[in-house]
Amino acid sequence: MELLNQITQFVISGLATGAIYALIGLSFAIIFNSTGIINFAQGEFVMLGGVFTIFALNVLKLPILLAIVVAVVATTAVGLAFERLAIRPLKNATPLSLIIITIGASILIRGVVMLLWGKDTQVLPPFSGNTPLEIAGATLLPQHLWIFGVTVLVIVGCRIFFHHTISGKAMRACSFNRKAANLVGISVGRMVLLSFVISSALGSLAGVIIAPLTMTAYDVGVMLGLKGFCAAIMGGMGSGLGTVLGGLILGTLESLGAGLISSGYKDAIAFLILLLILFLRPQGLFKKGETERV
Amino acid sequence: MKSDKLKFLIFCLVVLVLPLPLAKGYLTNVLIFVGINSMLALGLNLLLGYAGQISLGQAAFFGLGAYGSGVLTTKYALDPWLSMVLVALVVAGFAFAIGFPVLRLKGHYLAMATLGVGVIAHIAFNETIDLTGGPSGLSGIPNLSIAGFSFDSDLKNYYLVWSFALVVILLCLNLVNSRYGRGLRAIHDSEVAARVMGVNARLMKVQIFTLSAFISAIAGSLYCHVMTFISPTSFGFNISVELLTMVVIGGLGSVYGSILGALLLTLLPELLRTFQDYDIVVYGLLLVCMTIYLPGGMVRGIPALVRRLVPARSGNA
Amino acid sequence: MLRLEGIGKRFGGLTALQGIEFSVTKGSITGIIGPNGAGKTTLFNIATGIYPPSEGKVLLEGTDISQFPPERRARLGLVRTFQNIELFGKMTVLENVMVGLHTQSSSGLFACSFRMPWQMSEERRIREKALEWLEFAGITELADVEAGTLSFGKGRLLEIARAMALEPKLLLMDEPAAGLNSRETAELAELIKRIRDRGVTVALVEHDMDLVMDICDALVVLNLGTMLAEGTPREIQENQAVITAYLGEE
Amino acid sequence: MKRLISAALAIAALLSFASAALAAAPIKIGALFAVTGPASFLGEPERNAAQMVVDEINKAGGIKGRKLELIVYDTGGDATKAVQLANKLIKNDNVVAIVGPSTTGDTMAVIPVVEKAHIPMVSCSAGIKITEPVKKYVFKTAQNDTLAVARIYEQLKKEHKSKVAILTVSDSFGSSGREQLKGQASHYGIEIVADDTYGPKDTDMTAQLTKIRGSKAQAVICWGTNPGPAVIARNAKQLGLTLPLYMSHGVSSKKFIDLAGDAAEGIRLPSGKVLVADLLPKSDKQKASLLAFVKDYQRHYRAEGDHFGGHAWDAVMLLKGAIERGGDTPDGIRNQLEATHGFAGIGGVFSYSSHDHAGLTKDAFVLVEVKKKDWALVK
Repeated sequence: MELLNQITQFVISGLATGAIYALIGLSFAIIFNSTGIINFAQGEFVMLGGVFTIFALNVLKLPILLAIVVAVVATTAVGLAFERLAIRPLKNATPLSLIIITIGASILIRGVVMLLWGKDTQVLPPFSGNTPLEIAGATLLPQHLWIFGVTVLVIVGCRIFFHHTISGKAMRACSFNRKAANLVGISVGRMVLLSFVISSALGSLAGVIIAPLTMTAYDVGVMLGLKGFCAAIMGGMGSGLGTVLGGLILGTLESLGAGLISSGYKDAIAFLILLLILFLRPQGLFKKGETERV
Repeated sequence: MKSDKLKFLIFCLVVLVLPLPLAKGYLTNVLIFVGINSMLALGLNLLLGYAGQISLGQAAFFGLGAYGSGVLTTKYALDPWLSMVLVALVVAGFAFAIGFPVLRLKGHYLAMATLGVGVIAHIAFNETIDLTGGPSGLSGIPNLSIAGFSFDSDLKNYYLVWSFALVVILLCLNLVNSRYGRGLRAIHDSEVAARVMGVNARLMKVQIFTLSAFISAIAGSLYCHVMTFISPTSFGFNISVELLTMVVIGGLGSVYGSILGALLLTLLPELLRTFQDYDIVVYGLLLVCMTIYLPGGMVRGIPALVRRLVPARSGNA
Repeated sequence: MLRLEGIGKRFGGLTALQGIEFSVTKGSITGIIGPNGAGKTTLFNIATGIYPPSEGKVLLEGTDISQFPPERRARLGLVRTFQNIELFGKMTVLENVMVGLHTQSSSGLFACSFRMPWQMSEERRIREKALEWLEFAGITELADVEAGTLSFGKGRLLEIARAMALEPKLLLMDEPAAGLNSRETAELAELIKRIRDRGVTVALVEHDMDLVMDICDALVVLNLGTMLAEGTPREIQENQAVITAYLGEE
Repeated sequence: MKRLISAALAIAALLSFASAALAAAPIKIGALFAVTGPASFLGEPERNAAQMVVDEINKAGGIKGRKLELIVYDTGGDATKAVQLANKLIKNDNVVAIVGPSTTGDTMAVIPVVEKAHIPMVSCSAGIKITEPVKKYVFKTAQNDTLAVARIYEQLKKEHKSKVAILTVSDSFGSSGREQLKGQASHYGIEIVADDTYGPKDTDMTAQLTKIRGSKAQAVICWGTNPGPAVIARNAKQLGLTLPLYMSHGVSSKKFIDLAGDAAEGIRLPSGKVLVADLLPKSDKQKASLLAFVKDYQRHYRAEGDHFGGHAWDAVMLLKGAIERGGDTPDGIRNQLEATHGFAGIGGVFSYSSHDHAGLTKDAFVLVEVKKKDWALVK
């Protein structure tokens, strides 16, 4: 009985952490899907969301809601600048040069934030209190519900955007075939820019809603970005829901691994499973196999 | 052909006399690490610059080499030279085994998989406390010695490390200008065409991955005997990224480029010290700007830049 | 020489090829023609092992090679060129051909890094051979040019020289005349004949009907992933089904 | 290109200025701190405090009329860099002594260098390996983890609690704490019933705490530095964990209370006395030093001086004392450092000897508890 109770708590905690990974994973997938770029600076957008909110709240003394809006807008501006200054000038971009340039940008963003706001960890007050909620013998914080809620909203939003709006369809077209999309009059450059805008906005939103739980500092982006990337890869880098499931599975595995096997090796367990997935199903867990055309 | 040999001889000469003017200065010490980093960068360059396969987990092989030698010589009192060979072979065997599934992946999947290998290795260094000393590190590793002659000063270690590095450089130069090297570059340019030309791409990728791991492990062994202390922070993800940066900044697919990259990045903190806290920003900026403006790296970029500037100037005059 | 038996290929739900069955006779030049989307390039990709067939067999001189990877087929003498020429762009023209001699040489990782004496002499032999093949294709003067900077026509010649360096038994050419002007096409026709005269069997996919009719001994016509007809150029020209499906449109 | 040249010229000019300033021949002390990187929570206050105390000394006329010059390098918490920079300090800058490094890893890496060069070093890191066995030229100011662990175990013994769960961070700070917690348990009759770890960047520790809740533990001891312990405090509150929660001296600063919020209430930890300087009785030998340090730090950096900064403050002050007594040669400084007796600093009252280069007793720590968002002494 005791063990069962524990396992419920592991799973619930894991799902809550997994939802964070899922949200970050989605922002990875959006850029990848319309540009083929893996943005290693994605974690930095998450960090910026939290840091900007705290700045707006504590220094500019804005009310929390306005602070969040300011943070998301500011991060989006950074994302836009990033695309303009680093991605666009890149001629004959190879996957390798893109990986390197986004790694460079992530170091740069981290460094600037460190200089401006210092190295201390900062905390954001929770949106709706700290009283734990009990579910099936396990406990959650109200903030977790915010995370679940926003994740669901984002999935629905993405679905609507990518399947029912012109811009969304155009972005999908770019992901299938850039040349063809260009031929039918879609401006690929605009779509790349748009994808960076959406993805940085999404990343910062994730950063804002998790900051009350995880706290934030200039260097939180690295690990969160890595985990989000894992989630996206597990989900096959594409399908919105796949990435979400990937995130939830990753979170649950980590939590179960830490609780039942060894807390020291929990990240190793997560990465080992990731490797197995890559070896056995490189197309992700939830995608049908495809043959590459030459 | 002749000029290649001459270049290498000149390079050897430079390496030989470089510490003389520096005498007892600390730069000799920095140059030891330039040597180690050169080997690591070269190992990665074979994989990345020649065969076109990315690895974000090189620090794992470096760390395995260092910890392998460190643990064998301190806990089991094995002969350092014997353990160096043993460890390098085991690490190469390990790379060969994981190479087949890992190198079937491409692009960012490959990046992720190699990164995963790096993360797992790093966690293992941290957690196997009885063996590695865990996060507080492993100390008391002996210096290398030959027949009673101990490599216990910076100058001695400099010549030790660089003789290894020069051998590695020579072998790499030979390799890339041969049938094998052409095969690798062919895989890089077009894997499909290479395979249709009868190049066994899968096997060659795994072989070069193995060689790269072997070189990294040797570098790791040297590192642990030079430092006499190792801790997991020296073998983390950031080190893999730093190695990647060396290769890219120096020039992908250029042996001397890797050495230039290693030299630059090892000295960079020295040069950036004037910027104090700003060094991390400068570092990031450099990486971004290099990728945009000098995609061929320093070895190709600087001559091109000079060519562009020189006629422009003579035009003005 | 090459025999295809009941080849079929599906991509997901899409059937690209079905029931393809024909042989390429030793010493001949066989043309494979058909409208766009007929599945000609897919057929080549299956023949050379870029991807496996969903059903059917590929036989080379009686050996079933359906499951062999491309590099193994290349060693058996089955070589191809590509529609959008696939050169090793960052290597020189000479080096490209030297890669073609990969199967004719054997020095491995160790021999190459330690510069064993036999490796050095093999390297010399490779270089000489490669120069011979450049001469064969008439591009000797381009030997030290980076392949990525070549014009389309010269690139095509290089690709052929590189393929010939493997000394293939069977050379598959995917639209060799695409993108060439009429003078270059005429030179190409001569080159292909010279290749046949060296005892290499040739199969080519081509849209240029004049070229096909000029050099081919036998033709296979594909349409929408199935075989439409097979025969000599003359027979095909008179085949009613082919005329309606394909030639009629021209 | 032109800009590059002018930048180079500017740097060259700067360098020549610097060398001109050397003509006044101040006493050069080197410092290695992890100002950036994962251990910057140590390195930054240490650098600040060291710079501050050197400035204060110089303002007061230096040591015997000679100014001190502090040359600070950032190791970034990377052992390789630490070794390079130690070499640079010794061979290029010709320092007579070194303060730091901040982390045990960096210190262990640098030890062979200073031992070979015969340069005294006063490390600011806590690892017990640094001074056990005693190395001729190596001293340290940070309290051994042993002492902090002893403080906690004594309290538990007093309360007749014998079963504890430990939760430590998987970096050098945590693993050193873990080693001590396990090593000393039997001595105090304490049994460790759960032994878990967490990663320095982890954001959720409910899994570990759930496991601990299921164990028979009567108290939880967590060993880590911000922000991990704050997350643990919050997670414990979320899970309704009612066991007494002990933290390490790694979080003994106001920052921890800010981060953990309400969840910090009732948490106990061993701390250097700096945290509760104004609460100390007048008889406390350290009180004067502590108050001076807190006041100076507040004035210089508008921030709360913590005991990490205190390690560097102590290190510089110990060197100052040694130089005053024994001159400015490395060996003279070393010998006088070893002769230090009863120096009341921030971390405690230091008395070095030829068989003890750590110099502190467990009196260096007091047990404090968070009450109403502030620290209170546990009597």
